[in-house]
Amino acid sequence: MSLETIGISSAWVIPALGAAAFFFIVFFIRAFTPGSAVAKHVPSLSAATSILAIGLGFLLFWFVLADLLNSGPGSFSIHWLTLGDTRLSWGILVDNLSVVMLGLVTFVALLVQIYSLGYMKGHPRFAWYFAVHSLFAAAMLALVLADNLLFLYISWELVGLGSYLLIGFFYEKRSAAEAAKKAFVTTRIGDVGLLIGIILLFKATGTFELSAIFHAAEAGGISQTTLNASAILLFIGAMGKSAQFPFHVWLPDAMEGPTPVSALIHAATMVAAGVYLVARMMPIFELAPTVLLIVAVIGLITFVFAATIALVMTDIKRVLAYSTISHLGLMMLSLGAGSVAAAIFHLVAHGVSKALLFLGSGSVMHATEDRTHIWDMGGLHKVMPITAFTFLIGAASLAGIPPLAGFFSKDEVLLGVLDHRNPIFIVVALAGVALSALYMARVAFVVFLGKKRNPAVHAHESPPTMTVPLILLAVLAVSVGFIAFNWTDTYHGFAGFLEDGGKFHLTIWLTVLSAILAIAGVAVGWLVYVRGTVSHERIATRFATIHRILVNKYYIDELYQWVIDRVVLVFARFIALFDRVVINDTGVDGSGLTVKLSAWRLRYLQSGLLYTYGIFMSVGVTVLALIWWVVLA
Amino acid sequence: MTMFDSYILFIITALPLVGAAVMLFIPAHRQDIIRWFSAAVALVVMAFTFYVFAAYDHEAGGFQFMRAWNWLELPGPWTLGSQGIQLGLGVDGISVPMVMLTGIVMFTGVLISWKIVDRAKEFFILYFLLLGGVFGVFVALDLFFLFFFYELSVVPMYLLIAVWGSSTDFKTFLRTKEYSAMKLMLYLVAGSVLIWIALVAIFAEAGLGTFSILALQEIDFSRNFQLIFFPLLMIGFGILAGLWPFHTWSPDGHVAAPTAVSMVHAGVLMKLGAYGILRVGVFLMPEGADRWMPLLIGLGIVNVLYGAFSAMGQRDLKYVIGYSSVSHMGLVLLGIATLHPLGLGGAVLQMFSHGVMTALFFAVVGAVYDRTHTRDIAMFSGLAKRMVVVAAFFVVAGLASLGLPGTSGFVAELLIFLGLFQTYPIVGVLAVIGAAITAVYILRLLAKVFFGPLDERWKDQTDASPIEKFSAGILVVFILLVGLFPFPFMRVIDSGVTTLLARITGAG
Amino acid sequence: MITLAHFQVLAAALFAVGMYGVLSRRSPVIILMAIELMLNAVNINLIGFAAFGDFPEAHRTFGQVLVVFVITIAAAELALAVAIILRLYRNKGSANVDDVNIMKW
Amino acid sequence: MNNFTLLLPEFLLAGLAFLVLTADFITNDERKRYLPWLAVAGLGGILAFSLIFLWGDIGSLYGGIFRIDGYALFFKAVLIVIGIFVVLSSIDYVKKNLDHPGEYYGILIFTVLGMVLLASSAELLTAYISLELLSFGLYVLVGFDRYNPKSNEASVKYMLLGAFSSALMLFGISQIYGLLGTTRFDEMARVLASLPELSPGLIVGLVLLIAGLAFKVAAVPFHMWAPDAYEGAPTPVTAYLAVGSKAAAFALMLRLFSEALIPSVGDWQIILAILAALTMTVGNLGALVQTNVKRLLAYSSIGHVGYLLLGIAALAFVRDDNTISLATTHLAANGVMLHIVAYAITNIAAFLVISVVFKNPGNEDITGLAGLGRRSPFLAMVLAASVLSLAGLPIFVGFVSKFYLFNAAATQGLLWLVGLAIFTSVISLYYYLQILRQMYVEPAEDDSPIKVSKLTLGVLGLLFAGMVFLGVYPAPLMDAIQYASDAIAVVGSSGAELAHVLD
Amino acid sequence: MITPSLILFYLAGALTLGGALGVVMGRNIVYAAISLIVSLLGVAGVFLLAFAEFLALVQILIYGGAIVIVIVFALMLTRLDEFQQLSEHKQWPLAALSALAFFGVLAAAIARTAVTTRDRAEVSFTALSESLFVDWAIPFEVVSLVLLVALIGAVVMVRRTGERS
Repeated sequence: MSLETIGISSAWVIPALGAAAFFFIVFFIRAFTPGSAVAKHVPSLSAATSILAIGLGFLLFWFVLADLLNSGPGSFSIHWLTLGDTRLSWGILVDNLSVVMLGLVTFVALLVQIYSLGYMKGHPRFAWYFAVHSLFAAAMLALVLADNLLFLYISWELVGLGSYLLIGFFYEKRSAAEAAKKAFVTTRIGDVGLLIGIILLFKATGTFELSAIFHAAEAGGISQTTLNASAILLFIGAMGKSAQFPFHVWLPDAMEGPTPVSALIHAATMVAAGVYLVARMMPIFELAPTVLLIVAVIGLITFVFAATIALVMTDIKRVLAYSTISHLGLMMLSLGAGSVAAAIFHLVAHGVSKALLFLGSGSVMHATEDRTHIWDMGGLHKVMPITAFTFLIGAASLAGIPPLAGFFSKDEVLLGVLDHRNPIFIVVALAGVALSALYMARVAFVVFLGKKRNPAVHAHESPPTMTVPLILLAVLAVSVGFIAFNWTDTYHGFAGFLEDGGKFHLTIWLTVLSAILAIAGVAVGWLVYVRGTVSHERIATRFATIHRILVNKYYIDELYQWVIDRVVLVFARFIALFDRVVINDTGVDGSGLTVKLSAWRLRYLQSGLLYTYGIFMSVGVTVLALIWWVVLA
Repeated sequence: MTMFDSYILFIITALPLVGAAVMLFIPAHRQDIIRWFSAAVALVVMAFTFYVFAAYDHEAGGFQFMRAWNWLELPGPWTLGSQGIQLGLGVDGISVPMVMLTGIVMFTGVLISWKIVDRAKEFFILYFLLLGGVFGVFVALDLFFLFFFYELSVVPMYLLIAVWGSSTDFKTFLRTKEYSAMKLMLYLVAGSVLIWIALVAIFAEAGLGTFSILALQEIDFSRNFQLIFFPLLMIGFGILAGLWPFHTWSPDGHVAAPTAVSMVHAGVLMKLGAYGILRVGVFLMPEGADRWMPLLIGLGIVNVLYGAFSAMGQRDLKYVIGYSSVSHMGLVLLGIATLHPLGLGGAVLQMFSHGVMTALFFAVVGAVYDRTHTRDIAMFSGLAKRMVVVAAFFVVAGLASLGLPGTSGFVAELLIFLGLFQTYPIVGVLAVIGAAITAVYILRLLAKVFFGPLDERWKDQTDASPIEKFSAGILVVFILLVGLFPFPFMRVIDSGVTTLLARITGAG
Repeated sequence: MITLAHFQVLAAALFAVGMYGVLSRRSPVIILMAIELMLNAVNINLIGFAAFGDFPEAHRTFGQVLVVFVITIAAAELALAVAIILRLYRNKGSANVDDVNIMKW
Repeated sequence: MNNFTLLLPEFLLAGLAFLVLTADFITNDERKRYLPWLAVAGLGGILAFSLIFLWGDIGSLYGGIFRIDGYALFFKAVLIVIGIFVVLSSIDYVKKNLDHPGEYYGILIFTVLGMVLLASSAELLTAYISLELLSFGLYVLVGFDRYNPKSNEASVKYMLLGAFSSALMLFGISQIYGLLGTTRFDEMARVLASLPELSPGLIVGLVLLIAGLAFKVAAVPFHMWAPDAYEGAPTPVTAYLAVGSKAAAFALMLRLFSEALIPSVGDWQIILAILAALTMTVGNLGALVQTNVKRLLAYSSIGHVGYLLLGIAALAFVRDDNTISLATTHLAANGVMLHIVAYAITNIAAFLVISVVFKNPGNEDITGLAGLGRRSPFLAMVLAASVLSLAGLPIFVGFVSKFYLFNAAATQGLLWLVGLAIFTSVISLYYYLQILRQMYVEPAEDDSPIKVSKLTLGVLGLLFAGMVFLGVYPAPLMDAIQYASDAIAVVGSSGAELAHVLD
Repeated sequence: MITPSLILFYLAGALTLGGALGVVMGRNIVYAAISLIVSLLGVAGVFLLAFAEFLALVQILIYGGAIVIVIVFALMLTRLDEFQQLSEHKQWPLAALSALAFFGVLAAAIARTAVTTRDRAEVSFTALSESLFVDWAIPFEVVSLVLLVALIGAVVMVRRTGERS
């Protein structure tokens, strides 16, 4: 195969490599159980396999991109199963949208894996970690490449599986096991909706093929009810995966996994899936405007809601987690406003920045013996300058400080909202912008600036396997925003790349306003957390109620826990008890007992006395004769 | 068709029975011989079932590998009395996967039972009898023999459970193995009461003087007859398939049974019920089936949800699996009840999938129980630390059970859902939700039992033995194989389902 | 004039009386006697039919033949029964059907 | 002219009985252990002789009161084989528990003769006398354990009630004689066919006749002697009682109902169906609460009588317009015969195991079986096979016979009764499984292995093999049964044609 | 129409039934035995009225002779006083009721059944014996075996050999 022929048609290789790496590690490399000569090489071999696979994938991405630019989108599929007249297939579709995701995923995954080399060093399940990592990445890649909903759903679920295994990687920790379960179950509830939505579309069109479905939808082949229903159901699926309110609860807990995993999940894989799904299915959503409005509303709620919580979290990873939720809300808001390009743009910008932040926080944890409480830290910029600097860049990007990536992408989103949605949306969104700048400033300043707070912490800079990815991501976080502009004649900006005729434009007042708000947010952060002009403790005591609500995350976890403990489990126990007491002991054993009791009664007729027997005989004869005579006469 | 082909079904059915007979003459203290002999027989049988699967011509479809021996003439004025009762064997696209499933579970079950020391000889004899019966049902093309083998598969159950089983004893809840064995036995035979009545009624109504399914399928039974007798078959076979509210034998029985028997029973025997509904009910009385399916839909969805919630409410590890079988068999029943190619195909695949998966479940739970001697979920924590492989197997089984893509469970459930949405969309929604509930209790179990900090009590536990790994590995391979490449399975199933549905459209 | 009905009613009455005896008495010997009465009722019935029945000769004769057999059987039955009752009496020291009830239920 | 050579087997049987009695008289105690073998050899010889000599012979004596045909031959063979097995299974038991072996075996052979005569009778008086020969022998045999109060009590009850029932039956016969003018089966059928309807007197007569037969086979409500007699009798006699007398009585009933009473089937079918329903229900419910194994099997055998009565009730199909179809009578007759054989094999095996396991006669509590699976795997296996066969589960002969029988009944339109029958056999499974449970699950108090004589081993092995072989391949037996049922006039001739005549 | 034979019949019938009632109701076993003889003689009388002289003779000989003697012997072999106070058991009303019901059914059946009859005719002694020994030879042979079995059985039952304490 010459290099020229490598292109879209071989895009399937990218996820396949990851899957192959998974199986290879699990079934071949790990088979060298302790004792064999190669046993001690198992970790390094596994890591090498995994990184090689994803690295090759990243390499292939460039070929695919080149091919796409040359010859436009393409797809192809293989037959999976036939039943009756129904043919189901597996297939991939490479278009501009998927290629963006492809690049993002392979890139972030590659960096995270390299980073993990240092971060996970010496863990007994090192090999397993890389295996699952490969699987996770492969699933996500398959998801973005899927050309039909069935395949998409399959990958979607496998992403869920990967997240389950990765979040629960430290399964000896009860909290990790619980978090993994929570993530899987919560997203699975969304998946119910997704699956039903997909099946509804299948029922209406008889196919899972995206293009065919879109075609049918545009041709009016699907009733409006079905469209609305399936759109909302698809969105429920997306809400689960993308941690939209009220399905967001799993994401903060997912911090229980290794930090690089969080980076991967938050930046490019799992949570991006929901956004990607809605983006991918936009032709359907556009035909269901009501649903699109719902998407916007949910996105907005999530955006602000999560930002408020992020303000008070004291765990560095939790702050980042709520920030992720918040930004995912922003992306949904953008999608709800119909601007796919802005959403994906923000996805990329946020992905890069958030990966950077997580890897940075991982670096901090690595340096501080896995501490995550921000008030334990402080003044770290002195001992770990690279980490601190890159982290600040990432934070600034997400805070929306120009000219970093986050600024451009957020601006794009706001513009979309302004154009397509009620002014209320933009007002609330702008408040959210200020909030996100504030909490980003808070976490960055508290951790890295100021003075050392906990004498027990002896931090040090991390090894190069960790810092190099940080630097790379920082560079991107600075630069990636500029892909928004149309630099050449053929490249009409990111919007143009994603949507035919899509154009990047500016509305100056909004841009300026959002920049001001962002900077104001950072400034307030500076005043409160660095200069100490205003005591954050006093604010907390002044607004104690609000603070308590925020710290307790609006009690939503408690509500869910209550529902599960007091409603679902109680109901389940009731059913179990019902089964035993009513169905089994009463219904089944009862009828058995009835038979047995009647047998007990009956046995006393057999009195053992001769004349009883005789009387029965004579009465029997008489009765038989009467029956015969009377009944038959 | 070669000579060998025409005898292969007979050989598959007869080998376990002959094996049981041969074992009668092996001295009981030579347990090593008994084990290796059993394993060898099971391996050969499994190989033959693979051959049947591979050699089945899915393009031609219909019944293949057929052979019939006249067994008993029935005197009377009928046209086919000289055929009377025939030992007629043959498989179609529906039974082929079932035969293979039985072969797989049989072999793995023998391996899992390697450790049985107490009266091993009797155990394997009864075990083989059981499997001979199961094979017989799947390959019989004569109602008498179908029933014969059906009952045969019930016969050894009582002893297998009551002698080698284990009782459940919590402070508030006691189920002795004797009770469970008795209930299981009586229930299954009670189911066969209805079946039996329906069978003789079919014989009498047809007036052909034969029990041959091939001959009977030519008869158009009157509508009234079908309406009256189809429910008998549906409930009768349904009992074996765990149909709500006649399901309570199943969790109790599975829990009390020894590991291999649970595997066979939940894995294969429950399928006999669903298979019977298809082969006898739907096949011979398509019109009745068409009319009565709403009831089955109703009961089936109750099965799914009720079984799932019951599973969630259990304290005993094995009971969770037992109730999950009830839930999953509900999906099979739903698939059947759709009478739609997708749903039916899904149901058949789900039968296979659930068979393999639940066998794996019971193998794993058995491995845990063998080591810890308790099944109280509250007693466990963090077992994965000591039993990585066992935990991994449990994860695979659990994922298959909650219908994760890449496992067989997904393909099957998906097809059932697709079929359901074509026919009963609301039920489809409920069924999908039921599948999601599965995720809840399976993951809860996983998190509680295998994950978390290791309980001090179990710090000396050992992981799966090589033989356990091997047998469970076989099951895992099939779970993944079907999940990833359902194509070769589905084309066989498709050929069977198509023929079956042609009868319904023809009748209705 | 004597008719068949006379014989029949007499037979029925005797049979019923015998039946009452079997069912009501506690002494096995009296029960045996009552059974003899029942058999005699049968004989009266048979003789009645043989005498009045509108049968061919051979069949009428058969009625009487039957009676011979019944008498014979009755005798044999009585002999055996008395022996068994004696055995009962010797084993238990009494012979009373009320007491013959170790096996029941 | 009467061909008396056809009666040779009967003469030989009587001769054998005399021979055994005489041998007992003249030999010393030491030699008496050869008596049963003399009986077995004699019975075997007679069996062989009958099969060779009478094969294919069809004849009747005295204008049809006594038949020598395939049906009779079949039952002759079955009954003599039953006799042989009962003698064989008595040997150890008699030696240990009973005195007067000569009389025991002599009377036993007389009862075999009685049974054989029953199968050949085609006339009520002959049948009655044969029945009495059988019954008298059984009265004695039941009480043969003379100093065992249970045996004695059983004998008293059986005897007195037997005499009562025979009085009832005789009254019935007298009514039939008086109102039909004949007691010969073929003539009865002719007269019945010519009657527009049954007169009340005749109905009473038939009911009494049926009651007498029902008493012999222990059908409800004439069954109450049976549990007591079964429990009290020496165990081999119990087996004989359960198997032999029932087989013979059904041999008679089958011939009686199909040859003599078939024209009025529309009348008695429902009566028999009621009897059958009562019998199977009461029998199986009764067994449910028993703790004495023999008593349990007694009730179970009552249940089986219900199934056999079901087969008799299903001899003809009464159409809605009251015409009678005999098209599938064959099936029902075959079913009854098959079930008789199946039931016989199974029960003899079960009772033989019980007679070996329980050392003290009179105390056969079910817990005595505990741990039998370890104490003697072979005995346990045979008993397990027996009860499973009785419950009607494959691969044992009980499954085939039940299926065949119930199928026949369903074909004759008695589906409701078949449903009940199948349902009661589920109930029966419960108590059969209790036996299995005792043997395999419960631990034994006394764990010592049970010594089983070679003779018992051989007999049980033979019976077990028979149970399984006939359960898997009943075709040879069915051929014989077919041959037998062909000999019954109504059944054997082309059914459809006869139905036309009878319409 | 009342004829002498009818009067005789009523006489014989009364004797029969009266004796029978004496048997089933008497309190004394010896009286019961005597009542039985009376009843059996009455039956013999009825036989005579049906022109069955031979059977009447047989009746008197066998019943009046053999059977009653056996019973008396039986009474003598056991202690008589054991039997003297014998009465009905507590369920006698049930017994009476069922016997009465049966009689009712029988009587109703007799009343509702039309039988074609003809004049009384006697059966010749020759015909009887010929029939007995020629046509009914087989039952005749068999009944002798029945007697034999009864005899042997009776002997076995009453023999005292091997008596256990």
